[in-house]
Amino acid sequence: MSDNNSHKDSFEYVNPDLVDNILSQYPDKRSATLPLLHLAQTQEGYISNAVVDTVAQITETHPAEVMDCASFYTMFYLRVQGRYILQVCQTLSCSLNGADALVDHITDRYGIGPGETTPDGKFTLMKVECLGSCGTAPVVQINNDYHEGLSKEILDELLESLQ
Amino acid sequence: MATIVTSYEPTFWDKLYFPALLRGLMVTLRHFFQKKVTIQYPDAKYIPPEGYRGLHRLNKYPDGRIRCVACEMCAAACPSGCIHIVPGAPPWEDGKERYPVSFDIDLLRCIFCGFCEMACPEQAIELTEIYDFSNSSREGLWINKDGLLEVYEMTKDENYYMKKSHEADLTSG
Amino acid sequence: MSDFQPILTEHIHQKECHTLSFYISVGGYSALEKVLAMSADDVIELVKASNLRGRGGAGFPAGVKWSFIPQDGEKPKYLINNADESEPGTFKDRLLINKTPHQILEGMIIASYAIGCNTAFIYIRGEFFKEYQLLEKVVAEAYEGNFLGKGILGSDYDLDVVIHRGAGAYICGEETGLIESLEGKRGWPRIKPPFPAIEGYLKCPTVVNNVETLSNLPHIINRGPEWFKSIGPEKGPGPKLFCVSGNVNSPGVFEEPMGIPLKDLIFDLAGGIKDGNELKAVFPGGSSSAILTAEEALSVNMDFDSLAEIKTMLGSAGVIVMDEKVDMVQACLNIARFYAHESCGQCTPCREGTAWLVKILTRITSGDGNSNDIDMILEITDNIGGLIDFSKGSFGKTICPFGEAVAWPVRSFVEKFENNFRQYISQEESVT
Amino acid sequence: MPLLKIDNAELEVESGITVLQAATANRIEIPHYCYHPALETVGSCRMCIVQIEGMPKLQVSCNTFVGEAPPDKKIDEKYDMVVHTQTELVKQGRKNVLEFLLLNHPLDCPVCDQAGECFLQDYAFKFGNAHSRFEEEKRVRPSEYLGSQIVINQNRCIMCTRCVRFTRQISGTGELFVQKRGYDFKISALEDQPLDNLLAGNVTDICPVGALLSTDYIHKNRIWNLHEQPSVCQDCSVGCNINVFYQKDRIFRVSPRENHDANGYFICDIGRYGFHRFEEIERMTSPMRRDEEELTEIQWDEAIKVVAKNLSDAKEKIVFVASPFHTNETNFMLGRFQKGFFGALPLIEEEGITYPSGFSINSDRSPNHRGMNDVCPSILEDMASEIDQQNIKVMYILDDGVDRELDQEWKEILMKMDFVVVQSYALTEVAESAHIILPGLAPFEREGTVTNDQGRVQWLRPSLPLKGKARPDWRIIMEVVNTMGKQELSYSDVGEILAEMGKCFPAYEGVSLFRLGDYGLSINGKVKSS
Amino acid sequence: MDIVTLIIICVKALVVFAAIMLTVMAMTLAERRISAFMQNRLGPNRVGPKGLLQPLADGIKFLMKEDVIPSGVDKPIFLLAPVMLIVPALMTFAIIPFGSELHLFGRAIQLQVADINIGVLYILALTSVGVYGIVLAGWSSNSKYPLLGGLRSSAQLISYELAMGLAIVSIILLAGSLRLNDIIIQQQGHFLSWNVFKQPLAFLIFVVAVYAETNRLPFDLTEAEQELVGGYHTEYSSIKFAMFYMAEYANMITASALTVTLFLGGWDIPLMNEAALGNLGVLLSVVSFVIKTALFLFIFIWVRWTFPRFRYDQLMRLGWKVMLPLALVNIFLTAGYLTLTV
Repeated sequence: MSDNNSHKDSFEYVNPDLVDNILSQYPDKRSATLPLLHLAQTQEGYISNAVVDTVAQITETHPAEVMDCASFYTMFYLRVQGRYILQVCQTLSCSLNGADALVDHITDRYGIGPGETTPDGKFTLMKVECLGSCGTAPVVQINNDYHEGLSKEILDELLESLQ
Repeated sequence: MATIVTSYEPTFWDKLYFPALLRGLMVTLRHFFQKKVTIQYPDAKYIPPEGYRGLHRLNKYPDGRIRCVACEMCAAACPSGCIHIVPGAPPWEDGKERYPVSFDIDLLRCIFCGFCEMACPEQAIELTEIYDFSNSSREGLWINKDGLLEVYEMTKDENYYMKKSHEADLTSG
Repeated sequence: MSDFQPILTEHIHQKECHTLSFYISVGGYSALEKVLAMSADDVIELVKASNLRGRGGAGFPAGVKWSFIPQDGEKPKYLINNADESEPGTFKDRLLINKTPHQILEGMIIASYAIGCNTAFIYIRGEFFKEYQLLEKVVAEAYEGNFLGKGILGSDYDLDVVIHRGAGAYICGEETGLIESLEGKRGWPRIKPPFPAIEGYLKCPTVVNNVETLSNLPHIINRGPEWFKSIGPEKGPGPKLFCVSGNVNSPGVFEEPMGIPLKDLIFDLAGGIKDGNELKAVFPGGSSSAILTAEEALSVNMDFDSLAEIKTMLGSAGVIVMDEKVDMVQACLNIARFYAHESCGQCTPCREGTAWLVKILTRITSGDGNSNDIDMILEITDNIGGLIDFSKGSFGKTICPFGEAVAWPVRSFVEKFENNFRQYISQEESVT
Repeated sequence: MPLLKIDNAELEVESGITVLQAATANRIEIPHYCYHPALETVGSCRMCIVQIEGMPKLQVSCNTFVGEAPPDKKIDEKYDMVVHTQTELVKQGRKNVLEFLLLNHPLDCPVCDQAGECFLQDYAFKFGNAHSRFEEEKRVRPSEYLGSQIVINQNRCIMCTRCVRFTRQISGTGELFVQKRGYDFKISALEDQPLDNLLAGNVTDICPVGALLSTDYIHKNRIWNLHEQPSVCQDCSVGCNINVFYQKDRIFRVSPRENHDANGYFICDIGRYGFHRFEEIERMTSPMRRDEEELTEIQWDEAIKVVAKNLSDAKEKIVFVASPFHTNETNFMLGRFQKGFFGALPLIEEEGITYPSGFSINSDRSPNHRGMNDVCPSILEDMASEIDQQNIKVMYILDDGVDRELDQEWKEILMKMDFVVVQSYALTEVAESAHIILPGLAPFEREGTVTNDQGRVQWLRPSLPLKGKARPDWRIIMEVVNTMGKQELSYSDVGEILAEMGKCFPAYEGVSLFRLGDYGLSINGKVKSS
Repeated sequence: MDIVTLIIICVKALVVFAAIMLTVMAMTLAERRISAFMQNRLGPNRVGPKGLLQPLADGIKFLMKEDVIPSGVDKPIFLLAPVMLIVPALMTFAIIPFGSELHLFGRAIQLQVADINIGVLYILALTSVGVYGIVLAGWSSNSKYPLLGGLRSSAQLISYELAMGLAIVSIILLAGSLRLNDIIIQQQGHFLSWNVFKQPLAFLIFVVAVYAETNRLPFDLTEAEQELVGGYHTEYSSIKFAMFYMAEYANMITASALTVTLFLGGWDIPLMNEAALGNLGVLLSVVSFVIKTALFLFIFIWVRWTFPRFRYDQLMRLGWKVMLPLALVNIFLTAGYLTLTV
């Protein structure tokens, strides 16, 4: 059925006020689905079935519809990811400026291909499409932070600093 | 376009008829001394040509499982309605969805047109070269799945009649 | 270098240019005050008169779009600021958000006032987390400064602004997809009619405008439509942010008037081609536009109509420059893969066609191409995007313009750089 | 009303309907997949494209609305819209869409249960290319169970999302969703919330291809082997219109038949799989007499004679028990006894459900309660006391549902009886207490009319042959009545009884099988007989 | 007549009868085998060595088959008809000399059942009787096909009997005797003294007429399977049918023997004096007779499997318009020649 491999049975937001705040902003509850999923992912690291159920309950929709929504977006992870998610932009501008070399570099360095996580659960490598920072290509997004105008050396330094 | 036909005017010799009669007699006489085509059937078997449509068989894959997926295309294509299939789920798990639980052919109804063979998407049913399958009862000519698979075993290696061809002189009188 | 004085990006090099205090210090929110004194209809008329065309890609006149909103309905109306900037080669909105967020906000308030809406959304793409946080701060500042909330600047006009994060879907940049996404569903574009101006967010009248479009509004209000029209060509006037990226020496966003020659953009502003290489090809308006050969690129002006004349489009003005060393087939595959990845999967041609294109292009690049492939790619792009006759506009075969967005670049790659494709194929054919 | 021209047909249609609706209503074929009249339009399959004069590109006909054009914009000075469905452009467009749909669609029609009624197959034959230009590997994914009765073959799915929309809009249960996007999409259900509602079976019907399959029918037979009999569902008083698919003496499946006055487009799973109950029962195929405690087979003549004699002997002291499970004709025939009292077994009631779309399952699980009340002489309210007062000792029962369980009150009533005749097709609890059992017909063998809770008379058509010595219920009653000797009834088929019924009950006047046709007639508004 | 003479006659009759019947059997096999060979087939070869016992099997089969007598038939005549057919065929053979004079135990035995001096007339008489069998079979069957067959038969017989008789007349003119032995003696000498060379036209007419007389192809209009099912014997089965069969072959044998006698010098071996060789000569003469007859029998079969059947009108035209005039002309010419030379 779903690609979800979570085993957690229940999920609760640690900060219910934030949930209420989000709900209060929208004219209807369902519109809050995306922010709620974002919030849950910040908390859990990924979207588990339990998250889906909880969000469905809050937004008064069917869990399937929440899953329908969550699975559509690339930023919602339906399975556990590494602590640092290395998202290398591979679209044209970045590709022209050496993004592919960065991917190869990371693969060589950690032995993980795109979509894979290091055994220690620290890094997940992802090839993503345009990150909207083509002027400073190549770009790697690590979790929420953009790192622009990278070369192998700068990337190495950056990765070291994450140790 | 009209075709102009000129009538043939017989000559004197033609009118006598005797030359023509003699020619006729010579024809039959010539044949009298020619090599004979008769095959001594039960002793020697006629080897049918490629594409001969005889008794049916159900093919198997090299690993031994039946090719048929019980799609009933053959039954649908059959002009005499002699194929009877009961489909079901296969007893094994390998991606093939259907399987013939039973597969019967009423050979008395079959007209050996080969449509089933053409309709089959899996090359499962095939007409073999076997032509001598007589039986003294109606039931005996109702061949089931096991029978059809047996025919496959009999015919899979080489022409069914080839073996016997060595033994008998086909034209001996 | 151009002697044009930037308007939208006038102050971006100043420190702390994103703060409210700075913005007010350079005359910010003065337009809002003027607008609040006007009637909504007058604002719409004014914007209509300025000929401001949407900066998001389609170039639809903003004022006209607003005028579609039914004024008599009971339903609430919504404005959505489309900050889901994900067109490859485009990065202007991110700059605007980072540097002049209040300018955007002011534009939003003006637009909201014009269409009479009380809740406006900023739909920002999910990856822009920093920008999202900044906007939160900015909106909070604006609430404090009574530019938002109840009774804005003492008027009886209320407006709430909600910042909504997307979650990584290119298609949510399409207005109906965006609305769906905002509603908490998957970002599948809706079939039109009904148009969003009639039934948009929650089936209420909705206007979706691009960040840059909205950023222009305060200046139009302040300086008048005539001033605006005087910049660049009459049919699509105004200052425009051009993003230049790819193989250039100094990529970046440049604000220039509409109609600037592409040549100037690449060779003057962006510092020419990297390593002194020759120019090979240029995307003039993001990856969804048809690609230009060097020859075409050197002679064209960057405005809606000039580009339409040579069968491409201004789009979001994301200029991607490719030099002679770029393998055009690989570049084409890169673009095709992007679209295959981002296709929402709703319409048959787009869902199946994009993946097919990628498969064929992958096959060509891996050396298994055959001579039919080129014709086949052209035909498939036709079948997805339906490019039957350029002169009569687009002939999309899908619900949203995504189909065309795939078809244009891929098709133009194959048409204009057929030799590169042929080389791939013939190399391999001679080997086999 | 706007004047529409589709190809060569001039149609006057209501303003605001779509081109596709106008065409379908006038039997002009426009192929389509994602559009379903009961569901919201999404316009995603792109199959229903047509060419409309004045519009630059091909339009999807499911979302193009017909409206009145201003006088100066009329085409040919009279048409509000001119639609072409057969131009080269349209044909090529369909061809292209079909090519895309077939790229990853497996060529497994031979093993696909949809083959024969598959729109993809039909349209591919009609409009598609003969050969594929797709050289790459097809997308192959395993089949999955979406619910206990529904399996999805992901490879065959063409992503029309009809099923997803069905669960959201019709059943309102929303179990199904689309997972992922673009090329990787698939239809899924959450593991802990499978598609198991009572309308689930409908998704297999609305699926235009063989992606969604009912485990009940999968691999059982091929559709072209089956005969299709339009009939009426007998599992609740809604009277859903169904098609029964049978081969020889076996029913293979039941599918809904469109009737907007009864069930709309769908049926519930109770009715869909209900026929299995009759496969399991042990059928009564011969008249039976109770000797001591044993039931023994007897001949029809004898059985009828015995029944007639006992009924005659009982004078007026007989209770005739009508049944809401039987047809109007059988109940009406019961009324032909014209003496004694009339009663009915207690109503079988279960939970009734109404779905958000308006589709409902009635709590009254008998098909003909309304009809029974209509055509029988007044049915006693309090039968038990009446029986006591009148000291009635003879009972003639039309037995009903297989699931009928007798309550204590009824058991007592039956205990008191000297002579009980039960007309039944199985040895039910009621039949257990009978002195004589007369084998009637089982539900899918019966013919006649039934009247649903909305007062709609519908034609119940048989799909299975008679079994053994069983006889139509109305004929049994007729023979008993005739043997009793007071009357001479001679009906040769239900149509004649129906005509007679019309004479007796004004509400049924003019009702004939011919007039009922496939969709039935409403008797509302007519005077209800007392 | 002494008792020995009587015994000798009886023995001769028996030998001839047995020989004919055996030949009939052989003929049935020969017919099938030869026809098969002419059609590149093998023919029956299963019963006995090379299929030699096939006739026996056929015979047994015929005997074992149910003897069906249809209800509408005229029973006595129906039963009589096959006999009527076979008896004349056998009787005709009685006067055919099948060898020269045998000297045994001091007696001179004529190899001929009956040496009568009006042999030719006897032949003509008996061959006419044969047709009664066919006509009666056809008529008594009370069925349309046999009747048509029978009628055709009589018409055919009248037409060809005439030509045949006239052909024989020319031989009689040459021989000056009706006795068959005289005719043979008249032909003794060298090859060219055979009547076939002296009277080629008469030979041809005779042979053609004989084919018609024996109802063999190309003149088998009386049975004509394709038109009349089986002709006169449609309604016959079992042994009675076999008798028709046997009669046909017996007729063929007789006709062949007659042809040999009349035109090929009978038992005579050219350029050889059989009498000088004693009984060896007699044996040789018998062999010569058998070989000649066999040749004709072969030709009978050969012709059958070569030529198609005549149409009825063609048959009549040939008989009346060709053969009869030719036969008459032949008699005139022969008579004229004899008148001038003698």
